Amino acid sequence: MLPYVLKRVLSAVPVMIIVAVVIFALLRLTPGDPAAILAGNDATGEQLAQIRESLGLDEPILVQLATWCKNIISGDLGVSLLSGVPVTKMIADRVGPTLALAVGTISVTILVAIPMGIVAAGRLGGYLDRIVMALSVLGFSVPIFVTGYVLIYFFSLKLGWLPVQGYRPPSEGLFPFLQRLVLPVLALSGVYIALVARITRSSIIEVLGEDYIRTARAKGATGRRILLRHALRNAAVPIVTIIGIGIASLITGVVVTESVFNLPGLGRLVVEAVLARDYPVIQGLILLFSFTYILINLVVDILYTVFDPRIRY
Amino acid sequence: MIDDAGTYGSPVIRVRDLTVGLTHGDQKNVVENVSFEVGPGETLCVVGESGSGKSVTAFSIMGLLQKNALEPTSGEVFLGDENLLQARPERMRQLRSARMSMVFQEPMTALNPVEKVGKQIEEVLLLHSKMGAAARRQRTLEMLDTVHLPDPQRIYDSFPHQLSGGQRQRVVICIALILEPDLLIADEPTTALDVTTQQQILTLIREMQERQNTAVLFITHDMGVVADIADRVVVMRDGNVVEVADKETILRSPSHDYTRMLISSVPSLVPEPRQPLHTETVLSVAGLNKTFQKKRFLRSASEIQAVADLNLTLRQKEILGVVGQSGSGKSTVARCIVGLEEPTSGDITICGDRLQGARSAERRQMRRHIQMVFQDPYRSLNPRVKVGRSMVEGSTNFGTPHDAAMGRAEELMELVGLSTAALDRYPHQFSGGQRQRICIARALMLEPAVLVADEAVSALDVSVQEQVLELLDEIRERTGVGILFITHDLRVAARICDSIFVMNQGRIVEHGPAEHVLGRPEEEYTQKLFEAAPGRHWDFRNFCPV
Amino acid sequence: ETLRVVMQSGLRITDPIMTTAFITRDHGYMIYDTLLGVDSDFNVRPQMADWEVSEDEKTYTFTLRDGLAWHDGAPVTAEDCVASIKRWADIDSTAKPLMTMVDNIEVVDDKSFKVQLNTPTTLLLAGLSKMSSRAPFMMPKRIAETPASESIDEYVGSGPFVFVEEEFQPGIKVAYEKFEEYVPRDEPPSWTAGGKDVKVDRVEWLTMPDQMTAINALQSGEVDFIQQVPFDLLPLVENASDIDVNILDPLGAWTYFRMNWLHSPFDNKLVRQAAIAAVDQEDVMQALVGNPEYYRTCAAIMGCGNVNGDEYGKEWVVEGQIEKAKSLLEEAGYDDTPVVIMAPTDLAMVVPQPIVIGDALRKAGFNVQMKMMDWQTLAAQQGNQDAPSEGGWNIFSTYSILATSGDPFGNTPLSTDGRESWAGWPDVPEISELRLDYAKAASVEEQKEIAKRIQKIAIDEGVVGPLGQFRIPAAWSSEWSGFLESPITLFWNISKED
Amino acid sequence: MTRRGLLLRRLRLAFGGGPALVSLVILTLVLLMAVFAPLLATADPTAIAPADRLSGLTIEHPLGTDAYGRDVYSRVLHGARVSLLVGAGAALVSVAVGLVIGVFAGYFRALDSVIMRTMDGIMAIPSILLAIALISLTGASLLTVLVAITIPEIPRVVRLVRSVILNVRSEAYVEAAITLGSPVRRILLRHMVPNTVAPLIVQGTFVFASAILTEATLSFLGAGLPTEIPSWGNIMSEGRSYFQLFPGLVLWPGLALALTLLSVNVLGDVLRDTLDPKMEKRT
Ligand SMILES: Nc1ncnc2c1ncn2[C@@H]1O[C@H](COP(=O)(O)OP(=O)(O)OP(=O)(O)O)[C@@H](O)[C@H]1O
Ligand SMILES: Nc1ncnc2c1ncn2[C@@H]1O[C@H](COP(=O)(O)OP(=O)(O)OP(=O)(O)O)[C@@H](O)[C@H]1O
Ligand SMILES: [Mg+2]
Ligand SMILES: [Mg+2]
Repeated sequence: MLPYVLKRVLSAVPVMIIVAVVIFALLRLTPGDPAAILAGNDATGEQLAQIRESLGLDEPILVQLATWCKNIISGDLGVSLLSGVPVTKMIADRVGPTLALAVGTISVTILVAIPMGIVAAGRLGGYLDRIVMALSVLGFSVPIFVTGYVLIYFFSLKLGWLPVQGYRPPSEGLFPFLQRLVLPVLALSGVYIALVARITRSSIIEVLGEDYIRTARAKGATGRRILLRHALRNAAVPIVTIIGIGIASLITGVVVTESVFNLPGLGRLVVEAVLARDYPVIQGLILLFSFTYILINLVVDILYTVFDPRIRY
Repeated sequence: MIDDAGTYGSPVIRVRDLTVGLTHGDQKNVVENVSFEVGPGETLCVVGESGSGKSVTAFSIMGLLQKNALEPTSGEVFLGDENLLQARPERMRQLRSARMSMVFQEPMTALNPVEKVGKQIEEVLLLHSKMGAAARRQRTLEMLDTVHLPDPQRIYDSFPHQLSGGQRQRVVICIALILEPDLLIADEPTTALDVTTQQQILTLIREMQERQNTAVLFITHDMGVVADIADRVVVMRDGNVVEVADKETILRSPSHDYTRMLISSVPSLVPEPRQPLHTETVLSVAGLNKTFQKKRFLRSASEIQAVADLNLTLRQKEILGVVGQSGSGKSTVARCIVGLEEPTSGDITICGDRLQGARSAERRQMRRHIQMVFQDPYRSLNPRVKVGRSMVEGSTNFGTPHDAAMGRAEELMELVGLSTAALDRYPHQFSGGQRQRICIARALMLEPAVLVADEAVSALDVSVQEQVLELLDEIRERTGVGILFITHDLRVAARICDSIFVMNQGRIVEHGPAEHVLGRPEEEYTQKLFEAAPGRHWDFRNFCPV
Repeated sequence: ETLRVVMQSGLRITDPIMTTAFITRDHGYMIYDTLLGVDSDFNVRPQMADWEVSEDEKTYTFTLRDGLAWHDGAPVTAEDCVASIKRWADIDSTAKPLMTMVDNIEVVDDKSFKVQLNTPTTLLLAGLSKMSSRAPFMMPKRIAETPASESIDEYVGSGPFVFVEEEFQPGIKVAYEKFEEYVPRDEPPSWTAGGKDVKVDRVEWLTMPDQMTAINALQSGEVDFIQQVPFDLLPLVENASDIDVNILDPLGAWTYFRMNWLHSPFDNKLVRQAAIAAVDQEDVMQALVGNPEYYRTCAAIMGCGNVNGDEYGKEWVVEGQIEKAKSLLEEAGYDDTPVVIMAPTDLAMVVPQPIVIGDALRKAGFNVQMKMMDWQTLAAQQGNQDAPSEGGWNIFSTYSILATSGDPFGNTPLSTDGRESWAGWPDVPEISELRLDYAKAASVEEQKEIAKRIQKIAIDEGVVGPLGQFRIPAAWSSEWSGFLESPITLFWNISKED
Repeated sequence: MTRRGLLLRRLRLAFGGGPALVSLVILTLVLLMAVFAPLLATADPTAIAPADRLSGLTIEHPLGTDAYGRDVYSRVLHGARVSLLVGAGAALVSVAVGLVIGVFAGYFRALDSVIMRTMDGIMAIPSILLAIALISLTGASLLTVLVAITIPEIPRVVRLVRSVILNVRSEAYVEAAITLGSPVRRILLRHMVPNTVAPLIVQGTFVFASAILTEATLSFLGAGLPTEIPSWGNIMSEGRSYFQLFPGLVLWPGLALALTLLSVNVLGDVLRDTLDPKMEKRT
């Protein structure tokens, strides 16, 4: 196992290099000049050139790339072009809300979607199946921002149960932290609940056709036991896969959720940084994302071995 | 109808006029008016061609018919004095495993792959008894010991994929028998296993049966097995019972034509004497080695020597049999020869041209002289492509115009006994035997000098098997093709081969003319193989013991 | 007491001299102070310093008032101020013409310094009291010595609030604490002049990417003040009993569109006039604002309501005159050259203009191509002098606040030095000359006269197409009072009622 | 029963049951709506009339007007065109490109790890970043949005195709084709690629749905389609500030979107249940 993990982590390096270079190229190709943003409306060409020089943006792209890579190796992600705050600090400041949102969403998804999928598969073709599937499909049919507005309108404005927006770190008390997390998590989980419930259902249905399920029935096991003990664990691999992909593709949803609920997270930071052409911040973030993505894949692959003893690395 | 159940006490299971139909559609019933009974300690074998309703009957008894597809429409099934067709699902669950249990055909898939086998056996105890955890474990370990599994502790903690096929089947038997049920249904429990393992499993079932006085309903298509273990036999065809009688009657003097045909199709273990051939050599293999490497990170790769130092020559018109246990390397030899696998070392010469060292374009040209028929008739034709197009694919690859190729395809279809109209149909519109004939015809399209047939008849029932074997025999006479015939079935080998190579662990242990190898095996391995062949005391063709 | 505020955009750039971003300017007014201020009658008033002017109007002596201190405790000295002025003068657009008239700036003693001019000009006081966008904020000398092309990295001012650096999250949140040692002037507050008397302990600026969230948060009491309520959302707060909605910026902003003089078809005066004629200000204002309470149409480049606001050309600048536009186009021999309109997608205040312009131009017979992009791309593209067919542009639209548009220097579109000037690059030497005359004009009347001439030339030449004026209301919880009317959002004088 | 017959019967079964049939009807209606939008629309969906803004429901404007005074009904109709186009475009392109790359990765083992690592890399780039970058490069258009949505979907298709190809590599009929001397092209096209069709149809419906949603999300973030090109996504995101006052601006396109996606998803499920041979065995 350990050598495998090592190997995977090593093979992450080329991926991250690819991503870094692609992003670097993409960013430098896009028009938009952080110097112009910094200088504001009435700056002269000469002033812009000076600013570019002081930011190091006047160097050839390859030199910039090399400098950046060199700094990365020594653990330095640079500073924001606009605010001068170190990128590591910016990320550290804003990783909390995103992490909370992501973890919350995944937990809620798992807690809700898997039972939904199991129930639907167990009642294949029945009313419960139809209702559960219709619900989960609905979750897949409404944009997150609409869900978000509706939730705020009812739970915060009409009922006054929950705050509209904002984030409190857990260090300031668990209750305020959770209170502000409920709605964003609900809004964001909709899509994933839909996805995971459907995959759970279809994987379980698939497993239910396997020979060992017949063996279990021949043993006299109840339908419930067959679903929970035999089918679910065998269906775990595709479910875990889809959850993994879900986490990896969470980011667009996170951006919207963070905007609607004003969570100061990484999702917003990406958009802000891209719109402001704050190159070091974008690059730092993408590096973080690709690393996270690789990590998630690794965790997923390791989970495979937990759920399926046949898989060994 | 003969009712000798008396000798075994009152029947454990009585099936009366059982009819099973499809839930949807108005096709004819899958099983119709089937009746039989099995007494305690008795073994009733159910035989019949594939699709004749054997499994459906078994599933009806267990209440495991696929919902929404099949349902019993009339008749009754009594376990003791309880009508199972009327029992509530609740009750059926209680009865399963406790009073009746079933062993399935595929040991590879019958066990839950993600749970330790010990736990899977224990589950039965958990569901049907009030034993404590320790007692359950104890009982399970005992049971593992009873079925002669080595080191029960280790097996208990193993996952199915860590066990061999035979071991897995024993685990399944443990599950079926741990509660000492009155009835054991075994649906082709040994078909997937090689002969030696098969024999062990059969012995085991017999042993358990004697100990627990179980009634055994044994489904098989292997007449050899019937000859070895049956007390009475049910012959089924097309969902109907053709004949029920005790074993002796069935084997010696079957009253029904179908039974007679079925039994006489079973090839004899004793090869007919054949003239030695002195034709040209079409294929020679010298010093063939094939090792598979499992790459492992940061550790030395582990190697499997699948074929070691193998030499053989095949002459024109010759049928050369390769036999051996499962995993002995037969398929690997075949795949190396046809070029699906690259040998680690060794020379393969086809019609005098050395394959090794040739450039890839030349190789492709040489390869057309050597064609292959695969084991599984259902999977070796692309289901999405019409038979005709499959047939001409090879020829057109080598530049024959489409029309000319079609002409040849039509000839070959006639040769293998199919109408030319078949060319315009899809594979699923043919039976397994017909498909295998199509595959043979396809292989002949390129007019090969060598035909490699890897278990080409293993998936077919005896009657169909016989037809295909006859076809092969005829073809080699007519076209002079040399056939490398791979099988694990000694009867088939004896029926058709001129000479036999016996393989064990990648090596040839014995070879020579069929009469010699099968008649007077010299090597211990061959003898063991021979002894394990079921029903070897019976000469089916002549309806009498050997 | 903490005042929680939703600002229009997020503070990211913290150097108010380097950038012209409004949010950074507002930030500047929190932690820095200015030498001079402007009151609501547009009079220049002393703030940190008072001044004396010599007989020949060429020597100004500024003297710092007592009690001024930096947030780090050091006293404010004349040296600090001179350094700050120099840094500002290095980069600011008003300062540029001014500096041609300045011979030198020298420190007299700790408390005073002298500015020596070569010609008398009003620009010196106008510049030093400049409210926006680059107000000359005073910083300690060591910070002010940072080159103007580099961001400062230490935030020490002498203003009424102290920047809480540890809590600063760019784009998310800025916290300010009351600077206890700050001594406000005695006069009542009036715009950037008068006493900056802070009555809260702390002000927190939050940024909400979605305006709807801000309104919701104000309704549920999670924030106290919204700097700018989007017009769309006004009805949500207007009728709420516990929320006050009011216009704090009495001048507001004006929006306009700019044509690219370098390339066809807008290298032709008639075509420019046609475009200006085609667009109907009422349409633009309806789409942008909706409620007439908050907008007015106006043809004056220097702002209706401003001293210099002359409305020459009203009949065709304000009203959409498609027929006139068509005949102008015909006269010009417009050959269907595509007109590329850059349209932003993400900044609510400038999204509707290009859409209405595009619609009007199409009706007038222009061949219109909309090019949608995010605002930052647009801002960067502005400077692109390439032909529209090669990635350049023909039209874009933006807005400026009226407080700084009232004179030909602060008014960005009125720079007309061809390729040297601001995006659009109009080449009208007459206006450039008139601007210099304006700087040297002796009286307000004379200035007004010059402004009038500039207005006429600018409209006739099609330097800029005014689209109307609007004022953006702010909203706050009724518990709070003391919000000051001013073109810049100011946070002193505010307190919570009991 | 024959293979085809079975398939047909299963399809009939699936559509005999209500939801699938209803979905099919809805989807057909939406499709008709899209195709005949110019005929059905009562006004030019881009013609602005600021004086008429936010009119509420009137005879002239059955679903009211938006903030520019454009007719919401006509916009929603035309929005169907664009949204369906975005969905179908993303689905088709990602499937087509993913298929080619996936086949290469699956068949030519030497390329596998290079391709798959690159795909991993692409997967790590969020579509919002791509969208904004592309928009700054070329201006917002249907094409930029399509590309931004499609590229991140490609790696998922590649993975799927690759796994199918890896599976059929060892099918007997593929090996048979090899021994018959078939060239690689024929082996791929005739024997391997057809196996990817069923899973790709399912994946395609999934991409279709998620592309339409992503387009809405991009519009929300200001990186979507220009407002000149009405799509359900940008109608909703433009109308969202009137969510409490004129809910129709979000409601109508939202309803159309939800119904369409609901139908597509249901159909996707039905297709999967019907086409996936593994589903045959379910008990
Ligand atoms: N779930 C099902 N749905 C429809 N038809 C079925 C189903 N299961 C079995 N059948 C049909 O019932 C008939 C009998 O099948 P059964 O499995 O009992 O045959 P068998 O005698 O066990 O054959 P084999 O020796 O191949 O196992 C076949 O024609 C088969 O096609
Ligand atoms: N691709 C492969 N990779 C690794 N090991 C393999 C591979 N193919 C075959 N082997 C191993 O080589 C040995 C010989 O296998 P082969 O399939 O030739 O046996 P066989 O005699 O055909 O058996 P069977 O009768 O079960 O078909 C076995 O131990 C098998 O596990
Ligand atoms: Mg069977
Ligand atoms: Mg084999």
